[in-house]
Formats: sequence, C-alpha cells, structure tokens
Amino acid sequence: MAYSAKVMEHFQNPRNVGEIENPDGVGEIGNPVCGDIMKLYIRVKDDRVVDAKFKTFGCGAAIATSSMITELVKNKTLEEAEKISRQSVAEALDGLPANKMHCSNLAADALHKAIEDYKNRKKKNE
Amino acid sequence: MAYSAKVMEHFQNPRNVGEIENPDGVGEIGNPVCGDIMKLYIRVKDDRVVDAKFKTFGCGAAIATSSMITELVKNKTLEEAEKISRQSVAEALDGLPANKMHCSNLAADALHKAIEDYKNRKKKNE
Amino acid sequence: MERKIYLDHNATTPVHPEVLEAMLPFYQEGFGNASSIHSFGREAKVALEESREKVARFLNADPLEIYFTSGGTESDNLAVKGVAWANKKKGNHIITSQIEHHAVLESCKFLEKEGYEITYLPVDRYGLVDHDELKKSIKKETVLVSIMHANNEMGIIQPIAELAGLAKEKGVYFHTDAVQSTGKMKIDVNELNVDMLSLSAHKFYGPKGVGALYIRRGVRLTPLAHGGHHEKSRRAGTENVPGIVGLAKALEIVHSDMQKEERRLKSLTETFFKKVTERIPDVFLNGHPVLRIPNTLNLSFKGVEGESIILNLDLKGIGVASGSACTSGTLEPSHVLSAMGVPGDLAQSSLRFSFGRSNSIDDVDYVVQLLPEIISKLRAMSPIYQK
Amino acid sequence: MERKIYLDHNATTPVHPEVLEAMLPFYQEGFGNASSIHSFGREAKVALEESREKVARFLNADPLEIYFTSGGTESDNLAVKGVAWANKKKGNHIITSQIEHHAVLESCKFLEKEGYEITYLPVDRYGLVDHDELKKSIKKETVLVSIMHANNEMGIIQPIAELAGLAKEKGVYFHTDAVQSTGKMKIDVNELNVDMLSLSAHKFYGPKGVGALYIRRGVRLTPLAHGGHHEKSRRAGTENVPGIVGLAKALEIVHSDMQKEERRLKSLTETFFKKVTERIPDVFLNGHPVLRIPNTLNLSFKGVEGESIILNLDLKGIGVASGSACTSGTLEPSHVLSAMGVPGDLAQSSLRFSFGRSNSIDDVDYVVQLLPEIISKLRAMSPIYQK
Ligand SMILES: Cc1ncc(COP(=O)(O)O)c(C=O)c1O
Ligand SMILES: Cc1ncc(COP(=O)(O)O)c(C=O)c1O
Repeated sequence: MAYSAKVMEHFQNPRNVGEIENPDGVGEIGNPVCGDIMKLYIRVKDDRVVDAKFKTFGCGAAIATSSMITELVKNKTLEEAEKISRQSVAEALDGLPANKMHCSNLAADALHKAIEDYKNRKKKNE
Repeated sequence: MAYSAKVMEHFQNPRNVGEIENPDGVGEIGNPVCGDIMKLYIRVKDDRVVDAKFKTFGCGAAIATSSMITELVKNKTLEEAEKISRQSVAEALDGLPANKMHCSNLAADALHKAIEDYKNRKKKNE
Repeated sequence: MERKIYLDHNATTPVHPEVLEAMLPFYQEGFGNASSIHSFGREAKVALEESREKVARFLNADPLEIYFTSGGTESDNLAVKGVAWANKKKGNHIITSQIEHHAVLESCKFLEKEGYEITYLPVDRYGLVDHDELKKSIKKETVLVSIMHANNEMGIIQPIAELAGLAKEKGVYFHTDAVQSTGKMKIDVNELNVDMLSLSAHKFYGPKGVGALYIRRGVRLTPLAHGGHHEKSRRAGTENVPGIVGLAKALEIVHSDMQKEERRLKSLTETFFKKVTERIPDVFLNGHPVLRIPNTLNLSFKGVEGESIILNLDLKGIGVASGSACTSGTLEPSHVLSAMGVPGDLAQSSLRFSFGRSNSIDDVDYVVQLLPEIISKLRAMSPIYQK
Repeated sequence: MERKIYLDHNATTPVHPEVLEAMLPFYQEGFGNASSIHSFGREAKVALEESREKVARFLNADPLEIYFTSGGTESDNLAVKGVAWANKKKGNHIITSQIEHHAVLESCKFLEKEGYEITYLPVDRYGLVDHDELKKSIKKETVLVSIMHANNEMGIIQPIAELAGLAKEKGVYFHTDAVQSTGKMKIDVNELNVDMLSLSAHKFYGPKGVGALYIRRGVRLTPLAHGGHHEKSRRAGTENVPGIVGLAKALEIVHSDMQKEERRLKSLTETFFKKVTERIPDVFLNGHPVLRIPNTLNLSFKGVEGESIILNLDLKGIGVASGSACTSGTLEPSHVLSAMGVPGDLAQSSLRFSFGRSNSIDDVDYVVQLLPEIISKLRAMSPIYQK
C-alpha cells in the first residue's frame, strides 16, 4: 500500500474539518466494509453549496477523500455536486491503492446523502 | 555421511587387493541393496587362513570393509574366521555411517561364502 | 537524518549483527549442498547439524526432533495439515482457537473444505482459551489440538502446559504456535508438554525465510513438501544453510541475556503504558493484563481509527502496527479482538506497540511526547468521539 | 592451501559477490516486514516488487505472474499439488515423466495415494520424452502435464514448447521444472508455451531457501501454505526480502553475460570430455549428446562404482556428484539412468561433472590429469572390469 503525495497531503492537512452549526444538509455514512464512519455537513445558498465540513473516523484514505470532497463540492451548484462520483474523488487525489477504493465510496456517498437530506428538508418546509 | 578416519585410511590404502591364483576358497557376493559386488579369495593351510585377497566394485564403505576383513581373517583358524561378523568388521573400522551399514554385510557374507566354498571343495576331494 | 523508531518487533526484527556474521561464511565459502558427499557438502552438513543441536538444546529437545522449514507459516501448515493427513484413519476432528494466527486458521479452513471437522474454541475477554471448553471439545475423532503460545496481536500467553495436558490425557497430539514467544521467553517443549512447536527466525533477530518445527519422536505426520530425503524426509528441499545457521545463532543470542532483556522490555512497556494513559484519556489495554509477553502492548484509542494513527506516527519516523480493518487486507478488523468481544469501533481503534532490542527509554519518551497531539488532532476530526 | 575445484554446480552454487552485496541492506537497515504500512515496511515492499518486476522481465512474464517460494521443491509441489487440488472437478489425472526431480515425482506419488491417477511417461535411451506417448496419454480427466526442462543429473533438455503445445491443444495445464535450466540458458515462458515454471535461486548463484513459481494468469491453483495474504494469497508467510532481492539480482547477473558464459562452459565440458575419453578407456556419455545444458556431463566409468571415484577426487579437493545407489540415500541407483535403460553396473558407475563460473580450463586440466590414475587404481580393484 502506498498513498499518493496528494492523499498524504490531504491526510496531513485536511481541509474543512468540523461541523456546520444548523446545517442545511447532513450526510452520515458508515462503511459496512471496514467500519469507517463519515459525517458531512453542507450549507446551501441559491442551489449552490457554499460551505462543507466533515468529521471522519477512518483510515488515511477515508480522511483524505473526506477532505478532498469538501473542496470539490464548494461553490458547486447542487446539480454539479450530485455529479461528483466515487471515481472523481479518487482521481482528484491522483488515485488510491486498489485495496482502498472502497474508502472513496464513503465520501461520495456521504455527499449524496447530505444533498438528499437538504432536498428532503426543503420539501418539508415547502 | 561422514566416514571414520579408519574407513578412509583403508579406502585410500586398501590391503590385499587382487586375486589368489588357484585359491582354496572363493566367495563372491553381490549386494542386492545397492548393486555392489565383492569377490574374496582365501588360501587355507592346516585349517588356518594364511592369505586373503579381494576385488570389490563398490562404494567407500564396501572397499574399506573388504580391506579390513582380509586383515581380520589372516592367520585366523577357520573356526575363528567363521565368527567374524558384520558387526565385527564395522567395529574394527570405528563404525560406519547408519546408511552404509548394509555395505558391511558384503564383506562378512563374502568371507563366509569363501569358507563354505573351501569346505565344499575339501569334501569333494575327500 | 530523521529519527527512526521501530516499535513493530512482532512483525519482524532486524537481523542481529552477530547473526549476520555467523551466516556470511556460508554464502561463498561454505556454500555446499548439505546432501553432497564431497568436502563442500560435508562442511555445510556439519554447520546444519550443529545448528540443529543448538536449537534442540534451547528448546530442551533432541536434535532428531528439530525440522527446519521456511518460516512460521510453513511450520504451522506442516503441523496442522501434516497431522491431519497422516492420522485420517484415527479421525477427522481438529481443535484450535479463534485467536490463532492465519497460518493455523487458514490451514484449518482448508482442511474443513477437504471434509475435516474443526472446532474453533472461543476465548474470554482477556483472550484466554477456557480449559473446560477444550476438555468438552475433545472427542474420539480428535487427532490434533493446536493452540498458540503467545498471540501476535495482543501478546497474551495461553497456559499451554495445562491445555496440552488435557490433550495428552486423551492421546491427542498437541501443537503450539510459539512464533511470538520464542526469543521472548524461555521455551521448553517438555515443560510445555507439547508434541509440536512452531518458530520463525525473523521474529527473534534471525533471518527471514527460515523457521523450525519441533516434532516429538513418534508423532505421525505427512510432509507438506515432498521430494528429496532432506530433514529425514519430512521437509524436502535443499537446506538453507546460511538461514539455518542464522536461526540457531539468533536463538543463542536471545538466550544469552533473556532474563535481563525480559525485565528491560517489561519495564519499557509498563512505563510506556503508564505515560500514555496519564497523558491521553480513553485509552484501553486489550488482552490479559498480566499473562503476556514482555514486549507487546495492544491499546485502543477510543474514537480514532488505527491506520490514521499509524500514518501520523509514520510521518514522524515511528513504526507501529494496527489490527484495524483498513490495514489488514481482509477488510475485517482483528479477528482476535472480535473473539475477545471488543466492540467494533474499539477494535478499529487498536494499535500494537511491540518493543525490542533497538528500543530504549528515550524512544518511549519520544513517542509519548508526540502521541497526545496526534490523538487529539484525530479525535477532533472524529464523528464518534466525545470528550 | 590445498587446491579446491568445485564441479558440482548442479547441486548448488556459491552466492555471487554482487548478489550478496544486493542482499545485505535488507538484513539490518531495510529489514521491515513487506506487509507493514510504515516506512520500514514500505521500503521492504518496494524491494520486493522491484525484484518481482526484474524476474518477470527475464522470464518474459508479467510481474503479477511471479510468486516467490522457498525454493525449487516448494515451487514444484505448489504447481503439481496446487493444480491437482484446485481442478478436482475437472479430473484426477496427471502426466509426468519418469526422469523428473523427486520434488515432482514424490508430489505425484503423494497424490496417487490421495486417489489421483498418474502417468509416468517413459524416455528413450537419450532421456527424451516421446511426443506421441504424451499425445496418447492425455485424456478427458487430465488436469496437468509436468515435464522438466533440463534434467539435473544428465543435463538433457526436453523440447518443452512442443510438448506444452500438445497439452495446450487439449486445454490441459503444463508445468515445467526449470530449476536446472534457469540461469544456464534463455528462459521465455511464452516461447516455452508453459502455464507454470519452477526455479530456484541457489542453482544460479543466488541464495538458498528462495525460489519462484511462474503461474500464468488464469491458472487455477490451491495454495500449499495457507495463512496471510502474501503473494496474492497463493503463498503465505512473511516474505524473505533479502533472499528475493538476491534471487532477482542473481538472475540479472546470469543474464548479463549468458551467451558468453554458455559458450565458455560448452567449450570447457567439450574439452573435458575429449581429454577424459582420450586418456581413459571405456567411458560413456549418458544422455542426449546435443540437447543438453552447456555445463553438465554425466559419464559412466565402466567397472568402477561412483562413490569410490567421488571419494578419491574429494581427497584431491575436487567436488563432483554421482547417481550411484550408495550416495543417493535411496539405495537405488539413479532413476533417470534406469529410465534411460542404462544397465545397472553402468548406472552405478556414473559421475556428474557440472561446471560453473568458478571453473577455468586449468581446472579441466587438473582433473583430467588426476582422473586416469584414480580410475585405473579402482579398476585394478574391480571384480567386473576386464581391460
Ligand atoms: C503467531 C504467529 N504465527 C505464525 C506467523 C508466521 O510466521 P512467518 O511469517 O515467518 O511465516 C507469525 C508471523 O507472521 C506469527 O506472529
Ligand atoms: C531439477 C530440479 N528440480 C527441483 C530441485 C529442488 O530445488 P531446491 O533444492 O531448491 O528445493 C532441484 C535441485 O535440488 C533440481 O535440480
């Protein structure tokens, strides 16, 4: 197992760690494969993700993908954000070791859940 | 496999190699276990082995035991000669490696055959 | 140069300088094949048999009972499969524990597919196999009990002599995987009362790729590797003479100061544990608190996943191991922690510190100084940790 | 010092100085366990994978198809038993030859006891397996053909590509034991058309206790050693990194001047044969006169038993091997000579001279000078030799 320099950089200096108070959407996901847990918070304004934060219990790859996805999603429209896939996170990190690909699922899945959560809340408020 | 110094000494300088012309007894034996072949010649006078010679196709142990038995048997009475056993040859050589014990059979068996041959000839001549 | 601290001696150890020195003459000068009858071969053979005698002496065994292999895994496979195959007529039942090394567990699983019945004994929360459970499990068809001496992940020591006694009473062979205990404590095959015992050189400052299996006289066992008449036809293959010489030398070295080194390591690990728990809250020791080899500490850092700690320590030049799913390759957290009933998140949070000859109290201080910051940084990131 | 001449390179070889130099950094500095994720482990892992790539390159294979083992014997066992076990559903028939190394033959005998059917193909008087015999023997139940590349006793080379083609046509796996050819001639798994190929480092100036098995992608095979996830779960056990690095380096070295060395050895053996037969009557070459590896001569000295020649040469510091019953440990003369139909006494009289890097034309001259006296002394002692 060898992580790319990009993975290690994000692992060492993760962006956007923390929680958003009164978030517009939250996605929490536990990885059934390896037990990792991620919580992703988003702030949405005018159908655009203006802020994202995360908390992750997981391995190097899990932390790096969490950090990367918060960067990727910021200032994206919801439509654009929904298109961020497992693959795009891994690619943005210059790849992940084969046996860590499952960790990149975590971040993308958490994001999609957070967007879904935002939409559900919005629907309720309508 | 490690031969004793005595085995190596007899192997390097085998005593009594050769044939006896018009011998009084000859014992030839092939070792069914490993294919070695030995031919032992004796000269008998007044029921005493006065000379012994051998020819051997065989390994180090086979050659050393051949040499040793010709030494052991010389000047022994026939009665004494018959008592020379596989064990006594091996002992006289300070032992043989476990996987070579079968080779010490060769020499003792050839000697006993030679004595038998001598006795048979004598009987015939009587 | 960056400071490097190795705290993973249960994974492997550096070769001791004197071990390497003992090995070197057999690469180029005494390189002969120990089966050859010429002088080149005899020189190798002498070294081989002297090594066998040495190993026998340190285990209180007979040289005829020592068989050299390519390592702990092969020794374990040979013991488990070898006995199973050779004793088919007697029965097809094997007893082992849930916390064995994969070399034993996977051998058992292979045999299971071949039609053998395997009992995997549970352990208590300290990692100990229950005496009565073993007793209940032995039946007419049982041909082998295999229970490890010291566990590689936790360091827990099983009461082998007692467990082996139960097997012996019923006329069942007993094997112990002593890969982690050999070199760290006294090993006496008669005191342990075992029929077979596995060891691996690279766990005690010997070279990788060489190990041994002690096989008590009279044990029926089918070889794993068939071929020439090496190792009394029980393990074919040209003997790895430099490796075997290295194994024996390493055993000699660890025996030369074993009690002193045991005490030293015990004190290091105790100091480490004391300081870590003083400075970091919510740290738990896994495994039995007392029945353990002197060098190993398995700790769970609540709320933080193991690999993420390893990577942070690695960035500081410190090498440790974890039983977390994300480093195991199997994607399941430590089967040992699971068997002990440790909850999933704490199992994911476990780290193994295994000390050795290269470590001093300075290393303890250095790591203890860095660790709190790493843990609190990671806990701040954790969705499941609440102060 | 007494002069020493080693003419037993088929038994084993000294480790090349550059090989040892390549290995040394991995005993004490780069000693990590290749499975560990910290820097100590990663360094070992890099060395491991670079070695795998090197080996793959020299065999014209993919690195994913190279599996490291503890030697030729293990590679052979893994190939033969591994394929047999994994393909039970397809069939239980294996084809091999009567002149294989014991590692293959005894693996087959073990499988025979387990209920497999084995065909041992005969060879002609030159030691060659017959193409048509193989063709006739393949049947629906056949799962594996295992025929060696170069024979260790005779040096005969089988036409593997052709034989393997027959197996391939019928969808049967083909394994070749290339332990004796690797390092002595070009090995290309695709030209040879094989699915599996065994090699052993100590036969080509690498260390003892390490080998490899090439396994073509897609071959179904059950492991011999179960345990951790090493070698893609096909061969468990902590990787012997120094040994593996040494294996790869040795392969690199033998490849660097292979054609030159082939020519040199061929000329040495030819000169040797010519001079011996000029000076000593009744000497016969065993095995095919042309289809042979360049370094090996198997000669029968009529009327004289092999071990007795070896011992005499040994007393002069010269190391050679024989296939005589009295040195084989089995108490049966060479199964290879028997299969070739060589009569018992000539089989007992055979000697193997295997040249290598350490030998020069001076060695040839020295041995050729001593040999006539030894042979005539022994012949004078022989009851079966008539001039
Ligand atoms: C308890 C135990 N058994 C067996 C083994 C296997 O030993 P090796 O890796 O030398 O094959 C190990 C180490 O990996 C171990 O810790
Ligand atoms: C043809 C052949 N196959 C297999 C082997 C076994 O190799 P190793 O002794 O390295 O296990 C040898 C040498 O002993 C050999 O010559």
